[in-house]
Amino acid sequence: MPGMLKIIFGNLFKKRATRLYPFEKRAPFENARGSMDFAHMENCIFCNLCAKNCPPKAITVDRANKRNALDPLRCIQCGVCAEACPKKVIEMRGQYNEPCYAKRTHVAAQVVKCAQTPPEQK
Amino acid sequence: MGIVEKSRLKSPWILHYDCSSCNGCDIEILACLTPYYDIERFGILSKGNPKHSDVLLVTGGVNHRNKTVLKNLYDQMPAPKVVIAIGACGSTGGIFHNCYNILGGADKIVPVDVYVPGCPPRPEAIIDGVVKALDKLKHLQNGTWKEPETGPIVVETAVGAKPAPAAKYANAAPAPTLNSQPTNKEA
Amino acid sequence: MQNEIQVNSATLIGETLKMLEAKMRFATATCLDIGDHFEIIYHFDNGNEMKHLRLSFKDGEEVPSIRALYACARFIESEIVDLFGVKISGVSAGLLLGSDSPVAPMRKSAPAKSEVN
Amino acid sequence: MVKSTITFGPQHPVFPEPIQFILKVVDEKVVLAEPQIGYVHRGIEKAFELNDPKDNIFLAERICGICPAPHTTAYVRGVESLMGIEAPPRAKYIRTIMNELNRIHSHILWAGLLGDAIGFESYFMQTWNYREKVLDAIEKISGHRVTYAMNAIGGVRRDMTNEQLRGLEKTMDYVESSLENIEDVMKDYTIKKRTQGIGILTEEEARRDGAVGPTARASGISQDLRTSGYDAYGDLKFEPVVVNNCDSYGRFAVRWQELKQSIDLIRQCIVKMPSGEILTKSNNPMNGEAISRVEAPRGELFYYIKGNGSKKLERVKVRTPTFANIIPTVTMLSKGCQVADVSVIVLSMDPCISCTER
Repeated sequence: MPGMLKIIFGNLFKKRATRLYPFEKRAPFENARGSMDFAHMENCIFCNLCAKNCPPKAITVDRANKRNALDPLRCIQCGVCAEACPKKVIEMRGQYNEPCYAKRTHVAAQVVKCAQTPPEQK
Repeated sequence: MGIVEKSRLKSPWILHYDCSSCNGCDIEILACLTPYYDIERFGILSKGNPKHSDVLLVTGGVNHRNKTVLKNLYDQMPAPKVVIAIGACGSTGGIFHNCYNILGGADKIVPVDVYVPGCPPRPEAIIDGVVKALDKLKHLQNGTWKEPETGPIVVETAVGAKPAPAAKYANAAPAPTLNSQPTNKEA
Repeated sequence: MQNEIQVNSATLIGETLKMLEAKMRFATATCLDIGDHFEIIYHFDNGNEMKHLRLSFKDGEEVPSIRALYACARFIESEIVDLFGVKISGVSAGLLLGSDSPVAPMRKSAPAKSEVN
Repeated sequence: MVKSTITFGPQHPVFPEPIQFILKVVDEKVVLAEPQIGYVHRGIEKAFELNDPKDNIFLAERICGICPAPHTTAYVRGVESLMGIEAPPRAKYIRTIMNELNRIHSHILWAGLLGDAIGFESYFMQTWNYREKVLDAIEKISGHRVTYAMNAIGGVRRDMTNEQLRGLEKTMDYVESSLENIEDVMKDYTIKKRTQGIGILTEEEARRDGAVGPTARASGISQDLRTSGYDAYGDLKFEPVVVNNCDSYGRFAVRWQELKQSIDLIRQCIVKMPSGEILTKSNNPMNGEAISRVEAPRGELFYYIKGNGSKKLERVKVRTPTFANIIPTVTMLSKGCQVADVSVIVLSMDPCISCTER
């Protein structure tokens, strides 16, 4: 009982334990594995190593159309694709993917364009 | 909006059912209740009784034995209800996609409103998911719900040009690269 | 493996009794599907070393149960019956699999689920 | 005497996981308990045979989300012994640290769940508060709170920096001092009333039913696989925790002392941490049979792995600690306990159903 009293009085004067999540967002730790991202898509050579090594088979590589697709709901954030990638196209971000209403795949495509035009965003 | 509708949004009660998850997601849901995340701040209470609950959290892929249990629980819940599939397995079957006893995600049995990605998702993501589900519930009650888009999100990178720096995916959080990320100095 | 003894359906109970007398703990049993026949390896442990009994039998042959000697064999044996569809006397299926699940899914001949769902 | 049947589960507020106990009850006394499992069965053992052995590490990790470290350690140790290679010393120490951190968070989690089942809500809140610090330490090292993905065949995937080691030492100091704060709970009258003499499993019964882990050690059986000295445990000094209470209180006490032991083991690892490589690469064929056993937080984890020289494994058998502990629990339940004590007794063996059914 005296031990518990110590905790009760301690809690009155200590900083609060709760992280006020939606209002105060905590930055992810260094090298945290939150989600994967085709960050440097311009370097991709479509070698299929990421898709081959992916344990849940969440990545599909379309070499003909120069497109990589990721099913973010199937991804388990293991980071194997980032390790396997010979051109370091894939990066692990600390930030996690946001919840969504519908299943949508993330497609990263290479398009040949004039160097000055900024890439189109949808 | 009547008082019942309003209170439902202000204090949703949650029912959690573990289909065949690995426990990771279940423990993260429990972690939401603890002082660190404390979802009771938002009036969200975890209840064991389906007849009192408004939100059903499903973790893990559905298997042949518990599909009837999940259907039963869903049917017992009172009418305006939302279902949240937690984690990779709850959404699609995840890493268990080639296990013989797994049918797939929870949407094979019950209609799923919100998918929370991650294996397992962090408690923050689960809170986000519940908030998103409540948003949908609000729109459903007001009759202003619009069906979400289902097509793929395409990000095009011009070869030879500099890539676009800011948010890459339309519905994703701003994407800081690993180098520019603020690191956490908390103990 | 080390400390391995080959047994058949007739000598299994006798060898298990020796293990019981030596105060060995029954760790688990592993069933293997080797093409033309099945094998069940019974693993025993006494804290320092493990001993194994390897039982070989044909498909369809009924093998004796060691539940009477080791009570903890109950779930282990019913799991084997469930997943491999072999016959162990006095053990019925239905521990892990539901009524709609595939039958004897761990056999090599059982169809492997390769499609991505 | 009217015998009535109560079904306990599969969806029950006390357990986060589905398990069903069919209880035969006379008045308030349980006379027979029959467990029903299979609600979480996925068929992972078959998937082990279909996948690439490297992918299987992530599959093994997801057999149980509470103890991913021992599962992957047991799997990669089995595959390593088939290949005839050994992890470098530094990798072994990192594995040991991850295993012990896993044990700390698992035991704190269990203590909180027990408090919740007893109705001691503030204890649940306090313990889980401390557990978050351990999870933060794990996330700093491995990059994720729950699934570490640290082990690889032949070593570990991530190295630990000196900074991380120092941070870990600080976390251990914090966890130790906070656990001392709530140690008085063990002497509390209500806790003793709810756990002492409840769920008795004598030493003889524990041997007969094949109990493992803290359940066996609380019944006076000195059985701890870490004494066999796998990974870095051979270099560390520790004694298995054994008590003779044979009841739920004994199992509480064993886990409480193991928490302190694990903190001590991590400190020893930090001091003795060798330098060098963290991964041995090898392309040897996987041939033959191997048995790999690891002491998980819940007890002995057993992997039987058979390879046939090809690129895929022929058979992987997993026997998890809870699977071995279910029969002892049935023995405890069938001794005439009260219906109100069922949840305490089932929780006292620390059930992990997703492990059990795979």
